[in-house]
Amino acid sequence: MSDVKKFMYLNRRAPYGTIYAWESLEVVLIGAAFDQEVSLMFVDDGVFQLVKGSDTSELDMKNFTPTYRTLGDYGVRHMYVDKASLEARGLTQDDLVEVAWEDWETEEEVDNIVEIVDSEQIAKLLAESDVVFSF
Amino acid sequence: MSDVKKFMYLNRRAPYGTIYAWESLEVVLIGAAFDQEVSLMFVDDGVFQLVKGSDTSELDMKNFTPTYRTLGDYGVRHMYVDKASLEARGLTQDDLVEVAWEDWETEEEVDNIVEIVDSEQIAKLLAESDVVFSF
Amino acid sequence: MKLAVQVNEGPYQHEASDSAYHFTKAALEKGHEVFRVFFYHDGVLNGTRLTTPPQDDRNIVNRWVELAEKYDLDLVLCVAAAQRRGIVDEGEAERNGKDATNIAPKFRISGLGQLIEAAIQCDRLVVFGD
Amino acid sequence: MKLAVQVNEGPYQHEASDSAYHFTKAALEKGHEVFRVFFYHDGVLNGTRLTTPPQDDRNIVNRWVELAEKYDLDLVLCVAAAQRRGIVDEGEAERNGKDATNIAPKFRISGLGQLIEAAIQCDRLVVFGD
Amino acid sequence: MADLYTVNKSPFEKNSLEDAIRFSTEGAAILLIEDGVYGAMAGTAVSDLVANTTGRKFYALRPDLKARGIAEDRLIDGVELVDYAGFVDLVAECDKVQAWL
Amino acid sequence: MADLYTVNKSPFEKNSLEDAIRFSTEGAAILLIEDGVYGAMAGTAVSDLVANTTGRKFYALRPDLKARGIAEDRLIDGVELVDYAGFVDLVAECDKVQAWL
Repeated sequence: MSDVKKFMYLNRRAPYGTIYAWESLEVVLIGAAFDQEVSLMFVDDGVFQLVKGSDTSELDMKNFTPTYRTLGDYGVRHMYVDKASLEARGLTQDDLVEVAWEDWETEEEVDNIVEIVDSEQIAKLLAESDVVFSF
Repeated sequence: MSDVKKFMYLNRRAPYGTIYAWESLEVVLIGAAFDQEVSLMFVDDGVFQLVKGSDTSELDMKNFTPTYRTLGDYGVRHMYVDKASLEARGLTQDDLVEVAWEDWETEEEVDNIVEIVDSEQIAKLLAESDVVFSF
Repeated sequence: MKLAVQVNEGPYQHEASDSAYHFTKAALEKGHEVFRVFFYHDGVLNGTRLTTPPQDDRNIVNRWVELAEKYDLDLVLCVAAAQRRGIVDEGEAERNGKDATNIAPKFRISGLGQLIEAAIQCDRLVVFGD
Repeated sequence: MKLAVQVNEGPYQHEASDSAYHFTKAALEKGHEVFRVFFYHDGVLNGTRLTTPPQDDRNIVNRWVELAEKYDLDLVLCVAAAQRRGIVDEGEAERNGKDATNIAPKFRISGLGQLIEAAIQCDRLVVFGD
Repeated sequence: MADLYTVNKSPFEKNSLEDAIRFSTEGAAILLIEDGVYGAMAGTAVSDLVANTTGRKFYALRPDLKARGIAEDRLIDGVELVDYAGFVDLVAECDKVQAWL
Repeated sequence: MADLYTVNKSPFEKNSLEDAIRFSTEGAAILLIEDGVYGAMAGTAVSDLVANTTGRKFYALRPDLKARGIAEDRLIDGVELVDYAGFVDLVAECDKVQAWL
């Protein structure tokens, strides 16, 4: 096993109704210090976590939706969204936040690392990971 | 409003996986002291609460399934089971506990107050209740 | 109108606790009577004074306490649920040999009969849960 | 084999806490190493010494404590989750101005980095949750 | 008015909305709160639950919709938005409240 | 062996079993625990999920089945029962564990 592990964060719940989305995001933020290869997967109601335009002022809750946009700065290299889950919810990529990524050493840049994938790709990505965190 | 209210306990969750089934049963037991007209409704995975033959010894958990059998003594007059939920789970009345009931004053007896009802009856029973407790 | 509110989930973990708070506050502001807020299941965790939520987030426990102070609300934690989950007042600490308490001010621990009584006394019972 | 276990739910409310315990115990009895049990979300509620469960039921907190004593287990409560939910040790009490602690023996409060570290160090991470 | 049915679960995750409709009576009010507000979105795989149900009035809690970034033009026609004060009014007007969790 | 997928939700309440199957790879082991064990019952509306899936091996945790009163003769053919020690063995044998909650 190499020194760098492939971490996959599996998100399947809607935001705000429960704390799982936010507390799993906290793990990703903290995990940035550990230099692993980090990907996030959004399936089922988890795709709602990436919907932009959130305004929690009337609920008096912390709005963590903008935090997703910064994940590129926290070493997250891939954010995958299940195509079937997205379509069932009447959503398209336009409804989701964009997350830019830049490698400071190579100056490689990616405008948006949020990528829509199908079931087969998801199964493969999960299988190829070294650790799957489920929330 | 009369002095006696019609209480309906609405149970929709499987037992043991979460505590809702047991803690809602605790409310029914305590509520017996208040002389209201009490009915229980089992819908969705709630019908699993009444499945007999439970053995929790290997989980080292309290086995509360036998408690349902005693509910007649706690003033529960009706226990309704959703027909559609039961059938979807491959269950029949034979799989469920039996709950006897006796009126000490009139000596009226019922062998089993567990009754299978359809959607229309359930809607009507819920609508006719004065208070619905949801767990 | 006389209302009873039941809260089945703990703070932060599930929005039910927020919804119950906002609903209760709105009802009081409209002049309705809230006879009792009954905390059951993990809902009893709303009544601990030991929480320290992040600075940039709401303080759910304190919100309840302030609402209770303003409107003289009756906030009741179910004793059986509280015992399972480690919410303790002085009486409970003494009875069960615990060396500390963690109940927040304005909350009290009592039996499930308080829920039944509220359901009998009130015009409406509104349940918030998972 | 070196194992990490993550527990996301509180005791009694959800069976995840039971499953995690039985799994951890079975792994230890088979001679596997359990590097760490990390409690997150409501899972931190497994680490309060103030619970008094009914006499005829299991004592989930004590079970963890006894397992930790027997096998020198590392039981870690996430600090952020613990602060939100009111689980406090002496250091936390001092830092946040709390007048009591409720953490059970053998548990310690630490950061999320402990979960990441466990995931890196161990051959398997096994997650129990809702 | 008949009963008020509250639904707080995403209709993609649990059948609470389906149940609330199935077990409701003519004239009922069904209020979507928390993750339940996803049931008010048009153009989803479960929109028909609300869109094709007649004889029931549907409401959704605006603060919960806003928190989830669901704009009003994404909602099913006829769903009425309320805030917490409106929630209280619905409770006051109904015969009783049934929570479908 | 490939990955071990644990499923702890009733297949009547949530789609976790369906997902675990959909996202699993050939040769995977799928272990039903807690309320997930209802997915191992034959003759239900969702039995086909397990019964019609090939190339995967299904396990169910016996202590959870017993707690729920599900006798062994009610199970789908081919589902293998394990206790917690067997659960540990599955974890040791697999490449990694994916929890489908």
